Amino acid sequence: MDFLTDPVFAGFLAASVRLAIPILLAALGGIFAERAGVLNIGLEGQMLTGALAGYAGATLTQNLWFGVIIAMVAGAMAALVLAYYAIRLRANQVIVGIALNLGLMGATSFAYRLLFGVDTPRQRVDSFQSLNLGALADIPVLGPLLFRLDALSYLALAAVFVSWFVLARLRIGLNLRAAGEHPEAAKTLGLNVPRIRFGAMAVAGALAGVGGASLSLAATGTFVDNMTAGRGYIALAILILGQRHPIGALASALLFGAAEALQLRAQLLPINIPVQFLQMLPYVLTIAVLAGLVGRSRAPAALGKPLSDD
Amino acid sequence: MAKHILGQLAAVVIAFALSAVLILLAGKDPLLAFGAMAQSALGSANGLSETLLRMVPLALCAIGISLSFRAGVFNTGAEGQLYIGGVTAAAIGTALAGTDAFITMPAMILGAAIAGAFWSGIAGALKLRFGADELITTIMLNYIAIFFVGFLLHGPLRADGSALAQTARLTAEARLPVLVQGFRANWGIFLVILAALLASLYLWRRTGGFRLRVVGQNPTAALNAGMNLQKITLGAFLVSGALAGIAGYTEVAGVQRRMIENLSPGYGYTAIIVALLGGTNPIGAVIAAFFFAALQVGASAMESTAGVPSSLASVTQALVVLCLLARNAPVLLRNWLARHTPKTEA
Amino acid sequence: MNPKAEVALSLHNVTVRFGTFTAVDGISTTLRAGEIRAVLGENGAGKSTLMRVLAGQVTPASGQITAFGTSYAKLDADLALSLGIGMVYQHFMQVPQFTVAENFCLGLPRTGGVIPNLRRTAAEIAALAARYGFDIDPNARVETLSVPAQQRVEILKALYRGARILILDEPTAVLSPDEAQGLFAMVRALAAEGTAVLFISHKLHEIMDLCDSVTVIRRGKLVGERQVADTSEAELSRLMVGSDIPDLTRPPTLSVAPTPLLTLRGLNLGRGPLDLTLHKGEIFGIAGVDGSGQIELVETIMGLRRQAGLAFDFLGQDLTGASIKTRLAAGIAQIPEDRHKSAMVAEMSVADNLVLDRIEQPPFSKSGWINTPAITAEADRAIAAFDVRMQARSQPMGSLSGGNQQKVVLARALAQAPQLLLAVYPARGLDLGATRFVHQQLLARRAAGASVLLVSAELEELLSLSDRIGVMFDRRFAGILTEDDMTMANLGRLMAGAA
Amino acid sequence: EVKIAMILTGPITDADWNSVGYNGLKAAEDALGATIAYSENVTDADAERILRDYASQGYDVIFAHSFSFGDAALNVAEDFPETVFMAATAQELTENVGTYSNPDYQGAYLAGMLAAGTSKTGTVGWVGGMPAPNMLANLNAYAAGAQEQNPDVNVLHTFIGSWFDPAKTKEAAIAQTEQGADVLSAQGVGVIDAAISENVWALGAMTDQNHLGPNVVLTSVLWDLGPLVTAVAKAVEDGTWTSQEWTYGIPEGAIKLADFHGLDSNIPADVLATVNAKFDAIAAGDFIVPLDTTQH
Ligand SMILES: Nc1ncnc2c1ncn2[C@@H]1O[C@H](COP(=O)(O)OP(=O)(O)OP(=O)(O)O)[C@@H](O)[C@H]1O
Ligand SMILES: Nc1ncnc2c1ncn2[C@@H]1O[C@H](COP(=O)(O)OP(=O)(O)OP(=O)(O)O)[C@@H](O)[C@H]1O
Ligand SMILES: [Mg+2]
Ligand SMILES: [Mg+2]
Repeated sequence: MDFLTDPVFAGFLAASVRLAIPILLAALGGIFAERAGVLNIGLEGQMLTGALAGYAGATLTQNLWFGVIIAMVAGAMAALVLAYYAIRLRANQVIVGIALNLGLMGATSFAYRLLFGVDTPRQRVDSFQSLNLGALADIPVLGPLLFRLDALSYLALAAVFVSWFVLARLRIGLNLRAAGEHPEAAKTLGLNVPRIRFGAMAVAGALAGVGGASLSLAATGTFVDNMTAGRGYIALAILILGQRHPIGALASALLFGAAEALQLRAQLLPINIPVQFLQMLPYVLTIAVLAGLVGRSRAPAALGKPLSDD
Repeated sequence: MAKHILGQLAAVVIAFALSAVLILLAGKDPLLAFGAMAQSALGSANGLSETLLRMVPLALCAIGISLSFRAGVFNTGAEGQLYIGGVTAAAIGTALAGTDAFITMPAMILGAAIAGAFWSGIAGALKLRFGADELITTIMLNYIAIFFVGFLLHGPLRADGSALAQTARLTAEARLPVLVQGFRANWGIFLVILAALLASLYLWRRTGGFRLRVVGQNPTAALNAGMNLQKITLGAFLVSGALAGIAGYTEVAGVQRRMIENLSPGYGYTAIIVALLGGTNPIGAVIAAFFFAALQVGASAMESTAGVPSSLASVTQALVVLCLLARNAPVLLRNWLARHTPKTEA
Repeated sequence: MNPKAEVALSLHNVTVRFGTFTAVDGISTTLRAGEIRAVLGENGAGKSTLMRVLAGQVTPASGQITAFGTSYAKLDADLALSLGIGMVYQHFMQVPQFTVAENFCLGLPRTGGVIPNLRRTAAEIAALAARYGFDIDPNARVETLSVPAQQRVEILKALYRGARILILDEPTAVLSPDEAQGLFAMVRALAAEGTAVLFISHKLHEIMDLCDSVTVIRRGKLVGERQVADTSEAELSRLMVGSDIPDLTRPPTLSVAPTPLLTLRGLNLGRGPLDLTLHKGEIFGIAGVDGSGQIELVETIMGLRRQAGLAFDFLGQDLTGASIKTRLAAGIAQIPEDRHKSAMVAEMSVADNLVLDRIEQPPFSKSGWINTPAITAEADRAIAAFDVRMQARSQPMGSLSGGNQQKVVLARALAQAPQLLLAVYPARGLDLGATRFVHQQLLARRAAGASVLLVSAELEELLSLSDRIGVMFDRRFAGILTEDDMTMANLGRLMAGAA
Repeated sequence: EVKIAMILTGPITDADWNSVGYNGLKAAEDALGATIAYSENVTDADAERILRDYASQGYDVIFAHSFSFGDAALNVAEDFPETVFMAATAQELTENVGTYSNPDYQGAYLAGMLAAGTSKTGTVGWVGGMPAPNMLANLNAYAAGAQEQNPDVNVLHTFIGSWFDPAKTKEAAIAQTEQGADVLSAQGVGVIDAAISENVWALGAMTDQNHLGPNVVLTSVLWDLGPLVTAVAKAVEDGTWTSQEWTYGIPEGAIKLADFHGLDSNIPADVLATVNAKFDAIAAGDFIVPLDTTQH
């Protein structure tokens, strides 16, 4: 059991968590949307919006937390556009989501230049650093997994449990799930299904926005065009792998992060495997786990379906 | 019908008006930009040719996606299937270098189709065997395909002496001929027409298409009516994969003339929008693909001619789609006004 | 009922339109507290739509609704609930994945604030259930409950919300007579406490038994209102249809020795063996309380459910491992329990739905090419023969009224003159005329030498149609009754599990 | 007055390959008063069309600023014999297609020397996007330079598998520090962030990246495309342009090491001296940095 205390192994664990956090946050957002019945293909765009807004907010105010708040607001607004299309205009949620992702990729790049110019060198904000928790960080396994994170990551982990609590225990969670499973029944009981879905989407966008901000404010401290690099789509897969359950999403995101952390380390070993096969690892593993362990997962009955008339 | 088209037109106009505001914000001239857009996408022989060229992979993927969506299969893996089809076509094309085009071309098409179908079939088999959600598996398979193609191009399939990760250039027999000398549009367009016609006939005139639609809309009813769900579902995966694979072929044989690492700028994903805009109808998919291709070709001309940043080109594309999708908005507005204006009763 | 009782509800000229179609046409009526009012009408007459107006689910084009003295041009769900109007829908409005208690909490602030108090709610549900003699586990997930249990949950939910006007849309369609009697007892108790009840049913005897008064609707219009004491079943059916409905005549059993059509050996639905032989020219009824294995039996015969060690002989053919397609081709047809789930494609046209299982056969297709004229012709034939009420044959199946959907399913099942018809609740939700029609069709199959396996919750239906009745209990036959011992009493005894 | 166009694979704000191209274009604009235009985020599928577009608009010289645009430039050049095309590392040259190399590997050699000389652990790192020829040339030169400085040096390298993914790039770099790397070559956004969080040294690339990590970025390998773009455009204007491989590396003043911003005190003086000597040798043509694009 020596490896448990090995610093390389500890580093691998810590990296797994760091790589998981942005995807986890977006996946949590996706869970809120989907449990309420809205297919949020727009996570990628919402993340990217959050990444830019977080960076801009933090740069302009020199306050990281202000950046996080701006990222949440911006992500939520991006999600509400999708929500409006899905709920009021009854548009196909898949097209709207993909189109919004395309548009937001352009819009964030354009907005960055409006705000910061093309010719000025890219500025870096002092990003969230891992908190110093002293001896806790040196506990084998748990230390690297839990006690070497930055503040935003703790927020993300807290969000997992808060999400679970909200969805499973609170009245709004109950209402939200009813809107996703049986909106007609919810309606006959006097629930305002459109309002619930708008609310869920706002939360979804806010979480995805923080996920994006974790890229620009924790992972790097800067904004680069399209810096989410497809994590919003990966989050869609992760949330299904996690059976649309916050804890499940945590486990799935950690699995994906661990595979990524592993392949980045495997590349440094003197082994003769083509690098592309190492880079495939997280994706192959996700499929393998889905097929081998998770299997069929049931989507909310009304997922992606527009509400019936009147 | 006329009203419908008028509505669509109005949507496009609104989208451009919104883009114009952004273009002004970027300090550029919207009229110049839109002029360049129209000119370069449709207003010249070369523009039309470029639009047709770009339409081919979009349409082929979108026809396949339409069929799979109709069968209730949410195949988002056209991108990866396209890469696998493309690399297979290139491998066959270079292996058969010097062979007669009558042999090379069908061999490449068939090879690309089978390879694409195989790649898609993996997701199909995982769904049928393990119930693995194809939304996950196809997205993951896209990444895997691109890494795998990267491996092939860096390793076994790399052209001798090439510094770049790419196959050797295809010889003339292995290429897809152009329609008109001097323009890039090629015979791929015939493949599109053929695929759209066959797919339409299949969907609406063949019993197989009937069953496919039933399975897509109510699998339990299909089961009770004696239909073989597994076969039909797997068939939808295979056909859509084959079409995406052929799209890879047209890119390799008609555009790049070899397999390269970045074969597709996201055709497989854009094709999802195209398929849905086309109402998951094969003919509709072709029309939507033409429209989208024109939009993309035109949008990049805004940059080269009027200096509009490429980021705004994607925003413009998205705005057009979003405005088209907002066709319920006028009704909503009218209802809202009706609710919020006090009734004056006699 | 007290004729002097306060007026709970009155409708004035209520009209509902769907596009150009008028579903409810100027209906006015008055309902008093404690009154049990039947609403009667053919399939598609507009009953459900009118009720949905009261529940705030449909906005009327014109008219006025007065509830407990206040008038409204329209109601919304919240308002209806707060006025004490509770509706039990034909399709239950419960979230299947939720527990009973969670379903009760939805939209009800009384059950606790931010965090609903599920324990307290469950206790209250249990108390309420006890008061009406219901057996309900408040912590059970709704999807695990039987249909009658779900219905009890629905009614209880309305009461829990303090319904003073209770709307029951075809509640007995899914209940056995015993269960229906239980329901009636409860409804009477509620009425005695002053609750006004609107009761929709296609079964006249129930109306005569339970209700004080009847409102009859035909094609959206009110065609008559009667006190039950002053009317007869015959008059009501005349009012409803506009003419008399012919009586059902069941030809006597053939006297020749029975020849087996289907023999199942080694059948076991998980609770021990049950052998079954169906004969040519007989209607074999299956009785039993809901969930006694009827559906599993039918699914096994249809090939939807596989069982090891089963020998399946159909007209000398071994169909043991045969696919559903082969069984259909061999002459087995079914009317499934849940038409929405198993028998129809809501988005496709009625014509397409009519040939769903025959699309591969001539004349509907030739070498794989669909023959649209042949399908159209078949649709026209079936629509006329089965009196399907609809606007156009290209209409999506999902937009037909429930009764008419059932007719389409029936038409399809009978189209190929099946040798064996598995009819599960074939008349569920059908109006009087349509029910009579279905029964005649079943008898016609019998007369043609085919066999019908009739699963029904209605003992009268079973008794009047069947040659033999197998009574199921706990996934086995508790007994098989023949002509001589086919009595209500015997049925009831066996259904309760007595040997 | 000469008209210059350029097509780029990514955004001009990447502070990397595309910024270099854009800055070069701007420099030529300033120096020659030229008209310039550019297209960003051009994919391989679009390159040919956009090149054709610029050619038909009458641009005199068009830069295809990606190693993957060679085919497209060759195809379009056939139809526009009057237009000059400059393809970054084209496979072949024609009448009107010239090529220019990406000589930052020369600077990478120096970076390798600096890294190995500064490293206390004897392990240095390098993180890049995709194993493309220019990246491999950079990596191999970096390794060679490191080895010259310290024959026992351990050079770690990671490809993240895409061109832009800052978060993943950062994690790749952190993984290297866990293996002992204490000087990292930053061939992508994210490496410097890793250097900050792990408190190791970083060497910037393409532009002076010190402002991204004032305490950790020792220096950067600068690539100034301005002289090349200007010279090419001037030659086209004057009619003296010839099809050839245009190489503007250290000897031509296009590749430099950036200012150390006061961090040179952390580099052993002898190392600094050796590196400076090597720079002079390369500039004088006495030392040719080996160009190796193979993947090991
Ligand atoms: N939302 C709707 N849009 C269009 N037509 C509708 C709608 N709802 C009901 N209808 C039509 O209105 C008519 C009345 O339907 P309704 O369900 O009220 O009949 P019903 O009397 O309840 O019939 P059943 O006995 O079959 O339940 C039918 O023709 C039905 O198709
Ligand atoms: N969009 C629509 N267009 C036309 N008719 C519709 C539409 N939506 C619903 N309907 C009809 O509205 C009616 C109201 O449905 P309700 O829940 O009362 O069921 P029902 O028709 O009585 O069916 P069942 O007998 O299966 O319970 C149905 O007839 C349904 O077919
Ligand atoms: Mg009804
Ligand atoms: Mg009905």
